[in-house]
Amino acid sequence: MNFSTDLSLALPELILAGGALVLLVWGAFQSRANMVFSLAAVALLVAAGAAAVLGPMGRGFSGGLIADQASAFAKVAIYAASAIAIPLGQPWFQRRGVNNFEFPILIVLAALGMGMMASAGDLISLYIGVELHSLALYVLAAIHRDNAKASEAGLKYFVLGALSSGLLLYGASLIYGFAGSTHFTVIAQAVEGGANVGVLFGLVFLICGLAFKISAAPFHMWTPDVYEGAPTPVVAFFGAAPKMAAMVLFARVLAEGFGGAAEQWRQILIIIALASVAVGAFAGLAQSNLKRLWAYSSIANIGYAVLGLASGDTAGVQAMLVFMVLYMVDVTGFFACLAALSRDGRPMETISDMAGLFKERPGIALAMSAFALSALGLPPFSGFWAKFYVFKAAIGAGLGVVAVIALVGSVVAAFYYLRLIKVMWFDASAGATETPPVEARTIALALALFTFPVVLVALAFLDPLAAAAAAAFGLA
Amino acid sequence: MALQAIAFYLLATVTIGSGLAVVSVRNPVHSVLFLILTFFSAAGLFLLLGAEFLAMLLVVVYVGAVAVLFLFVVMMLDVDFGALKQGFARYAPVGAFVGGILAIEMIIVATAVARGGAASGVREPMSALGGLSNTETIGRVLYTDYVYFFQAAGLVLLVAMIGAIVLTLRHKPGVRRQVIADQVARNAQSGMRTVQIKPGEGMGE
Amino acid sequence: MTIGLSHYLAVAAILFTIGVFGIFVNRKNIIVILMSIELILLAVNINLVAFSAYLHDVVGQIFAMFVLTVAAAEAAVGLAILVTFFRNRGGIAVDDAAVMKG
Amino acid sequence: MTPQSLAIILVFAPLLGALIAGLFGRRIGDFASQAVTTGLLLLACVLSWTLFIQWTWGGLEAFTLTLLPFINVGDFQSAWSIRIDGLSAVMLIVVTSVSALVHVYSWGYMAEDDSRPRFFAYLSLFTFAMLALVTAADFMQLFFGWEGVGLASYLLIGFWFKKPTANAASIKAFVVNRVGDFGFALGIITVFWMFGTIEFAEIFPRVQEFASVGWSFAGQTWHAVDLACALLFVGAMGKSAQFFLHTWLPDAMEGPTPVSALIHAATMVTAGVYMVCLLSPMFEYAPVTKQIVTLVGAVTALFAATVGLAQNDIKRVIAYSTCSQLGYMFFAAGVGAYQAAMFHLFTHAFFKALLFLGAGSVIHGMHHEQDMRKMGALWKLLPVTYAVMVIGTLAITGFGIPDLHLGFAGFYSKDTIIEAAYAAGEENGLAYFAFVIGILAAGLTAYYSWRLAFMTFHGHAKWGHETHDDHAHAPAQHVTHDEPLPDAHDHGHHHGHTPHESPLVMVVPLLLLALGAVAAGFAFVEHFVGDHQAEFWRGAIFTAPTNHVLEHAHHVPQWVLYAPLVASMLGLAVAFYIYVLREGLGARMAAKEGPVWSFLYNKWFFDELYNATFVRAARGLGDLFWKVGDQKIIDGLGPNGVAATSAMIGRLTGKLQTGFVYHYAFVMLLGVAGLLTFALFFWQA
Amino acid sequence: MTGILSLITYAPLLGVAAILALRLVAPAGSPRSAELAKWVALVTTLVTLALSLVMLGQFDRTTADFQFVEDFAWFGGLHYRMGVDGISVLFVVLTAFLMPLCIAASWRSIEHRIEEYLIAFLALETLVIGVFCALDLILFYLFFEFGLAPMFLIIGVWGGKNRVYAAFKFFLYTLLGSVLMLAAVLGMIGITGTSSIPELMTYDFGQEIQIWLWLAFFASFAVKMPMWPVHTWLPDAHVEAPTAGSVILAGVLLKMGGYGFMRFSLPMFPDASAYFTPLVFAMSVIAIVYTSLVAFRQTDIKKLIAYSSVAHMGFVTLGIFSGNAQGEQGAIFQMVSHGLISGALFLCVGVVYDRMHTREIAFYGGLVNRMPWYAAIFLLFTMGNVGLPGTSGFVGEILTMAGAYQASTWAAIVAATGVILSAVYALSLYRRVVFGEITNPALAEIKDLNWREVAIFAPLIIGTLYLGIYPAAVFDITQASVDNLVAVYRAATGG
Repeated sequence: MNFSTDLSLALPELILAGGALVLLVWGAFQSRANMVFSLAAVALLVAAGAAAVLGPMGRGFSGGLIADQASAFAKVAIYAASAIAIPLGQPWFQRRGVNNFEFPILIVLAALGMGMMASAGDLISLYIGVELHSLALYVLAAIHRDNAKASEAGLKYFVLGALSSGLLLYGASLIYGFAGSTHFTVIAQAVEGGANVGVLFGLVFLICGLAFKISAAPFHMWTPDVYEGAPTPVVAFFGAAPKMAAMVLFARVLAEGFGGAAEQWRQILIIIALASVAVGAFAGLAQSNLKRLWAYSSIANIGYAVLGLASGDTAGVQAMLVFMVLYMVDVTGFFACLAALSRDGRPMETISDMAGLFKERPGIALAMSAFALSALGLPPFSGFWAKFYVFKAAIGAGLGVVAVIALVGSVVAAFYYLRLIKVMWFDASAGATETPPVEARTIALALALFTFPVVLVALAFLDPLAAAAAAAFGLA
Repeated sequence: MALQAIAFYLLATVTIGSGLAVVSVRNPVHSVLFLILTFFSAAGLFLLLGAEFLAMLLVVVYVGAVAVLFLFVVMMLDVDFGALKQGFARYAPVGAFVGGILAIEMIIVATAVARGGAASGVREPMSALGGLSNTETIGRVLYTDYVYFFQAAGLVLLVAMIGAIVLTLRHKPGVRRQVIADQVARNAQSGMRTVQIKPGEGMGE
Repeated sequence: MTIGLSHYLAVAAILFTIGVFGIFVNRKNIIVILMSIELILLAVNINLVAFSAYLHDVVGQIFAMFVLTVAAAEAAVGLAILVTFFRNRGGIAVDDAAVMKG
Repeated sequence: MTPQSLAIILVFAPLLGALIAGLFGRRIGDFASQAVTTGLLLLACVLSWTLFIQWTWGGLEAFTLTLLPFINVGDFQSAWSIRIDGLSAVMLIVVTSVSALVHVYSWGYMAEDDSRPRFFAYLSLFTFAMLALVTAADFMQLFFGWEGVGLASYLLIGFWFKKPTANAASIKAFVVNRVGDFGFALGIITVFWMFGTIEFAEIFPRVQEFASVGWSFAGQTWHAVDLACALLFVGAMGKSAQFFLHTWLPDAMEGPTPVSALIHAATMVTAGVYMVCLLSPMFEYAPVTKQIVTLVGAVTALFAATVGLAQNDIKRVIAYSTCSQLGYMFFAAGVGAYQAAMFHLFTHAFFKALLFLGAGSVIHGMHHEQDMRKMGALWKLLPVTYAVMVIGTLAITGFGIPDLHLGFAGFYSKDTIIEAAYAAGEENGLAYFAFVIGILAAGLTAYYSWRLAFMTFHGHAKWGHETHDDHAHAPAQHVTHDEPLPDAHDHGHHHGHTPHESPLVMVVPLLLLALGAVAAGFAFVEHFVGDHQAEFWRGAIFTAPTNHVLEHAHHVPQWVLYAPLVASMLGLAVAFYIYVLREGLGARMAAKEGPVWSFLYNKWFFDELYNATFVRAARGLGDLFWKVGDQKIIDGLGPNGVAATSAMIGRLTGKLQTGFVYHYAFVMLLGVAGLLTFALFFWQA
Repeated sequence: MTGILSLITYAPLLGVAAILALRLVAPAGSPRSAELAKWVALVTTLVTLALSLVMLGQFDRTTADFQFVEDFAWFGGLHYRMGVDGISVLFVVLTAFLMPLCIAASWRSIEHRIEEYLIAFLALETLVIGVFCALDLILFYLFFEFGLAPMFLIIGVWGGKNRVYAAFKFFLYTLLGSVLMLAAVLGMIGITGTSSIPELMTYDFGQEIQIWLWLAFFASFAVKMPMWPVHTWLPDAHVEAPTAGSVILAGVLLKMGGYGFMRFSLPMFPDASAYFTPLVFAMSVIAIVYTSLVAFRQTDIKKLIAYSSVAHMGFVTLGIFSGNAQGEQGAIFQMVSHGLISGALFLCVGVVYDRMHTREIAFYGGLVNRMPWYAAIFLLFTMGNVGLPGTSGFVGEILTMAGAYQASTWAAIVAATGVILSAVYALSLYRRVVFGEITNPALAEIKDLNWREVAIFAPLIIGTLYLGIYPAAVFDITQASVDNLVAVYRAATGG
C-alpha cells in the first residue's frame, strides 16, 4: 500500500475536506451565503456518489482506514442525510435573520467526521472521527446563538459530550494497554479465546462512550434538552446522520475488534437496548413539546437498533443497518415537517400547536402522520419494516423474550404517536399557519412518500445492500 | 529506583492533590491555577515514563494555551464568585460514593489485572525504540501511518476555530472599523469634494 | 517498591474519578466543569503514555498527542459555548442551565 | 293429487297466507288479508282431513318427503322435509282444524282491532310453524318448528304491544320456553353424538344398542338413552308448561283469546306431548326418564288443578286446566300409554279450544271483562255460548257412563289414561301414584270447571251497576282484566249496556268445536287406543315388547272405571253447592284470605320465587359483572390501570430529567458504574 | 383468473384515487364534491362486490387447496402471495357485501369531512380483504395491522362524545395483541425459513415452541375476537363509532380473530391448540354467560349489542377449538351470520340515532306505533340475534354447541345457557325500545324507514333468512377446506 492508494480510499472524505476549505474561504470573502449552502449540499452529494461508486476497496493507513461495503453503505446514507439538512436549514435560518455560511460548512465537516467514523479501523481514527463530528455538532447545537435555549442546549451537549469522550477515551486507553494495540484486528486477536478483564473493562467504557453518541439509555439524558433547544433543522440533522455513523462504528468496533467477546457485549447491549426502549416509551408519554417527544422517540428507536446489534450476528447487523436507514428517513422527515411549520412567527413545537393541522395543512399533516405511524411501527410504513428486521434478527438469535419486552415497549410508545395524530386529525384547528418554505415542504413530502409506499419497493434494493454491508463485519 | 519511586510518589501526590483542589476550591481563578499545577506535575510523570516529547507538549499546549484560555474566560466573564460554590457539601457524599465505587473498580482492574495484559512482564518503561529519540520515533510514526489522522486533527482544530468564531464573534453595528482596502483605494477624486458655496448660505449642513 | 504500570494506572484512575466527581458535584460554576473535563483527559493521557512506555509502543503516545490536540479544540469550543451562554443568561451558574427539562 | 303434493300444499298454504297478510296487509286491506289467510287455512284443513282419512281408512303408507337440505355438516345432516305418519296425521288435523276455526272466529272477535292483518299473519305463521314441527323428520326441523311456534306465541301474546303486562308476558313465555330449549338443544346434541345422526328414521332402529350403555355427561356417567330422553323432556316441559316451567302459560293469557285457544290450549302446548310420543322408541328404553315424565306429569296435573280452584280470571282458570290436562297426557306417556296421551291430546284440543273460544265469546259479550266475579246470570243473554260451554265442561270433566261406553270426548281419553296408570301401577309405584292423582285431579277439575260455568252463567248478575265503580277496586285486580283494545274507550261508553251474544262468525266455530267435544272421543276411541290402535298408528308409536299397559288398561276393575266419574260428580256437587245454592259463599271464603286460599290464589308463589332467585340473580350478576367485573377489575387493572401506571412512570421519568447538567452526568456515571459492576460480577466468574 | 384477488383487494383503492381526483372537478369539502364522492364510493364497493361474486362463481368447491394463487418474490425472502380457500373466500365476499351497505348507511348521517370518511372506508375494505387473501405471514400481518389506522380514524374523527378514549383503547389494545403475534411470526420465519402460510400449515413445529407461538397468536386473535376478559375495548369502540363503523367492526373486523384461529392456531400449532382447548373453552363460556348478563343491564342500545357480540363470539371460539367438523363449520357460519345480524342491528340503532341522536334505551319506547316497518325489521334481527331457527343466527349456535359437546359436555351446557340469556337481553331491549306507548314527546313525529334505509336492510334480511333456511349454501363452499382442516388437526393431535 503506498500513500496514494491509501489516499484514494479516502476520496469521499477528501472531497468533503477540500470542499469545506474552499467554501470556508469563499464564504469568508463574499457576501452571498446562499451559494455556500447549495455548494455544500452538492459537495456532500458528490461525496456520497463517490462513496457509492468507489465501493469497497480495502484498508489504508496501516489499517486505520477501512473502505468496505459497510463503510460505503454508511457513507452514502450519512452524506445524503447531511445533504438534506442543508436546504432544510437555509430558509429556517433566513427567516430568523441568521444567515451563517458556517452552518453548511460545519455540517460538511461533521459529515466528514462521520465518514471517518464509518471507516475507522483503529481506536485513534475512531476517536478523531468522533471528535470531529462531535465538535461540529456542539457548535451546531448552539449556532442560533442569540437564543437562550440553543446555547443552553449547546452547553449541555458539550459538557456531557466531553464527559462521554472521556469515558470513551479511558476505555480506549485500557483496551490499548491490555490488548497491546489500537487496531481492531490486533485487538480481535487479543480477545480471541477469552478476553482479559482489563480489555473488557475498557470495552465497557468504550460502549458507554459510544452509547452516548447514539443517545442510548442511560446515556441519553442530553437528548431531550438538546433536541428541544437546538434549531429544528439542526435537530433534523442530529437525529439522523450522527446516529447512523455511531451505530456503524459501534458495530465495527464490536464485530471487528471484539468478535471474540460477543457473549459479553451482547449482554450489555441488551441492557442498554431495553433501558432505551423503556425510557423512550415511558418518558415520551409525559411530553408536550414535539421536539422533546421525538427525542424520546429516538431514544426508543435507538434501543431497537441496538437490539439488532445485540443479536451479534450478520443478520443483526443487517437489521441494524436497515433500521437506521429507515429511521433516518423518518426522523429527518418529521423534523422537516416541524421546520416547515410556524404560526405568527413562532415555530410550532408543542403538540397542542398541531391541533387541527389536517385542516390547515393537509399535506404536512399527512406527512407527519406518516412519520408518526412509521415511528409507531405500524405496517406497512417504513418503521414497521425497520422493526421487522430488528426483531427478526433478535428472535433468530434467541432473544425472543427481549424482543417481546421491546415490542411491548413499542405499544406504550404508540400512545404518544397516536396522541399526535389525534390532535392533528380530531381536534379543532388552532388557527392558520404561515406558508411553509418550499424546501422543507418538498423534503417532508418526499420523505413521507418514502415511508409509504416507496419503501415497499426500496426495500428490495436496501435489503441486499445492507446484507452485503453487514457481511463486511465478519460476524457469524 | 528509589529516586524514581520518590519522584513518582511526589509527582503523583501533587497531581492528585491539585486535581482535587481544581474541583473544590471556591475561586475559579484558583481552580485554573491548580489545573496548571496538575498539568505540570503530570508532565513530570510523563518524563518519568520517558515520554519527554509529550511532557513538553503538555506544558506548552496546556499551560501555554488551554489554561490561559480558561483564565482569560474566567476573568472576562466577570462572575460574582461570592455567590458561587454553594451546595457543594450537600451533594458531595452521594457523588463521593459513586465516584469512590468507580475509582475502586478502576484501580482494582488496573492493578490486579495489569499483569494479564499485553504490557505484563515488562518491568521497565522504555521510551526510545530502535535507538531513536522519543520525539523522532513519534515523528516517524505520526507522519507515515497516522498522517491522515494527523490532518484530520487539523480539521478538528479548524472546527474549533470556526465554532469559536461563529459563536462569539460579533460585528457591533455602529463601531467604525479600519478597512485597509478602502484606505488604499482612496484617491484624490474620492477623498476630496469641491463645493461651490453661495454667499450667505454656508455649507447647508 | 518498584514503580510499575499499575501505579500509573492508579494515579490515572484517581484523576479520572476526580474529574468525574468535579462534574457532578459542582453546582455553581460551569468553568469548573470544563476544567474537570480537562482532568479526565489528562487521566487518559497518563494511561496512554504509561501503556505506551510499558508496551514499548509509541502509538500510545501518538494517541495521547491526538488527545491533547482535541482537548485543546474542545476547550476552545466549550469556552465559546460558555460565552454565548453567558451572554444570553448573564451568568454561568450550573443551576441556570435548566430551562429545559422533563 | 298425490298425498305428497297434498302435504306440501297443506304445509305451505299457511305460510303463504302469513306472508301475504304480513307483508302486504296494509296494502290489500283488512278484509283481503283475513280472507286470504282464512281461506288458505281452510284449504289446509280440508287437505289434512283428506290425508287423515286416507291414513285411517285409505291405507295410506307413511312417507317422508325431502324438500331441501338444511344443515349438512359431516354426520349432522338435516333436511327440510315432510313426514307423514299416524302421529303427524293426527296432529295435522288437530292443528289445521282448530286453527281454521280460530281464524274464522277471529273475524268476529277481532273485528274492532285495527291491526287485523298482522293478527291473521301471526296466526297463519304459527300454524305453519306448528305444521313444520309435526311433520319434521329430524331433530333440526323439529327444533325449527319448536322455536317457530315459540316465536309466534311470543308475537301473539304481545299482540297488544301497548300493554306492558302483555309485553312482559310475551317475554316470559319466550324465555321460559328457552329454558326448556336449553335442555332440548343439549338433548339433540347428545342424540347426535350418540347415534351419529339426527334423523328419526335412522335413530329409532338403533336405540336398543344404547339401551344399557353409559354416557359421560357433565362429569358423570349416565345411562345413555335415559340421559338423552331426560334432556329432550326438559324441552317438552317448557313447551307444555309442566311443573317448574309452567309459569309462562297463565301469563300468556294476556294475548287475545283466540290465540289462547289455538296456541295455549289446543296445539302448541301439546307439542311436548307430541314429542314424547314421537320419540316413544327412545323413551321406551329410558325407564328412569319415563318415571320422571310420570312424576312431572302427575304433579303438574294436581298442582295446576289446585291453583285453578282459586282463580277469578276466566281465562286463567282455563289456562290452569290446560296445564293440568297436559299433566295427564304426560303421565300417560310416562307409564307407556302413548296412544292414550295422543288420544287425550286429540280430544283435549277440541274441548279446550271450545272452552277458550266460549270464554272469548263471554269476554266479547261482556265488553272485555274477564273477571268472573263481575259476571253471573249470563245464560239467558248468551244462550249459545252457555250451551257450548256446558258441553265443553262436560267434556273436560270426562262425563260419561263407563258401562255404556258412552260419554263426552274427555271421558274416553281421560279415563283411558287413568286406567292405564292404574294398570301400570301394578308394577310401578309411581304409576299408581299418578293414578291416585289422576282421580283427585279429576275431582278438582270438575270443581273448578263447574265453578267457572256457575260463576259466569248462573247466580245474580254482578255486571251493569258495578262496572262503573270498578276503578275503586284493587289496582292489582284491575290490570288483569283490562284488555286495552285500541277501541277500548269506545266500549267505555257502553259500559252500562247489556252483555250480548256473539255474531254468527264466532258462533259457528263454537258449534263445530262442540261437535268435536261431543263426538271426537266416541268416534276415534277404537282407532287411538282401542282394538284398532296398532293398525291405526302403524308403527308411528313404538311400544316395547314388554309394554302391555294399554291392553291391561282395558281390563281394570270396575271401581277404577267409576272412580273418575265419582270424583268429578263430587266436584260438580261441591261447586253447585258453593256457587249456586249458597251463592256468595265462594266470595266470602276468598275474602277471608286463609293460608290455603292465598297459597292457591298466588299460584304456589312460583312467580315470587323465580323473581327472587333467577330474575334478581340475573340483574345482580349483570350489574356485578358490568360495574365491578368490567369497569373496575378488567378495565381498572387492564387498559385504564396500565395507562395510568404508564403515565405515572412517564411523569416520574420526566421528573428525573431535571434539566441540571450534573444530574445528567450523574446518571451517566451511574450507568457506567452499574455496567462496570455488572461486568465485574458476571464476567469475572 | 389469477390476479382477481389482487384486483378485488385493490379495487377500493381505485375509488380512493377517484375521490382524490374529484378535486379537479369540485373544490374539496364542497357539497358537490361530497355528493360525487359518495357515488364514487358506492360504485366502487359495488364493483368490488361484483368482482368478489365473480370470484365466488369461479371458486372450485371440491378442493381444499388455495385458489387464485398469486405469488411474487419480494425481498428478504418474503413473498407477495395471495390466495383463498373455502374458509377465506367467504369472508372476502362478506366484506365486499357489507361495504356498500356501510357506504349507503353513511349517506346522510356523516356530515363533515365526507371525502375523508369514504377514503377511510375504502382503504379499510382493501385492508380487510387483504387480510383474508394473504398467504404470506408478513403480508397477512401487514393488512391485519394497517387496518387499525382507518378504523382509528373512523372512530376518532367521526365518532361520538368519548371517541378519543374509545379510539385509543381500540388501537392500543389490538396493537398490544398483535405485536406479540409479530414476535411469533418472526420466530416462525426464523425457525422455518419461510413465511408462506400454506407451507407453514404443513410444518411440524416442536411441542414446546408450539405453546409459545400459540400463545402469541392467541393474544392477538383473542383481543380481536374479542374474548373475555380482553373484550372491554369493544363496547367502547362500538358505542363511539359511527353506525357504519360499528357495522364493519362487528361484521368483519372481529372475524379476523376467528379466521386467524382457523388459519394459524389450529393447523400450525395443533398440539398447543389441543393443550389450550380447556382454557379457550373456559374463556368462551365465561364470555357467553358473563357478557350476556352484562348486556342485560345496559342502558345504551349499542353497548348492549356490542356485549351481545362478545357473547356470540364466544360460540365461535368454542366451535373453532372443538376441532370437529360441526364446530368449525358452526364457527364459520356463526361468524358470517353474526356479520349480517349484528351489522343489521347496528344499522337499526343507526336508524333511530340518526333521527334522535341518542342511544339511550330509556329515551325510546313505543317506536312500533310510528315505525311499524322498522319494528318488523328490528324484530327479525333481534330474533336472529337470539338464534331463532330459520334465521342464520341459529345454525351457527347449534353447530358450535354440538361441536363443543364432543370436546367438553360442560362447555356445551354452559354455552347452552347463552341460548336463554340471549333471549333475555335481546327481547328486553326490543321491548323497551319498540313496544309500549310512545311516552317521550320527542318521538311523536319520528318517521318510519325511508326507501334508502329499506334498501340497505333488504340485502341483510334476505341474507339472514336465506342462510337461516339454506345454510348449506355456506357449508358447500367451506366443506372441503374444513374437512381438510379437521383431518389435519385430528391427525396431528392423534384425536
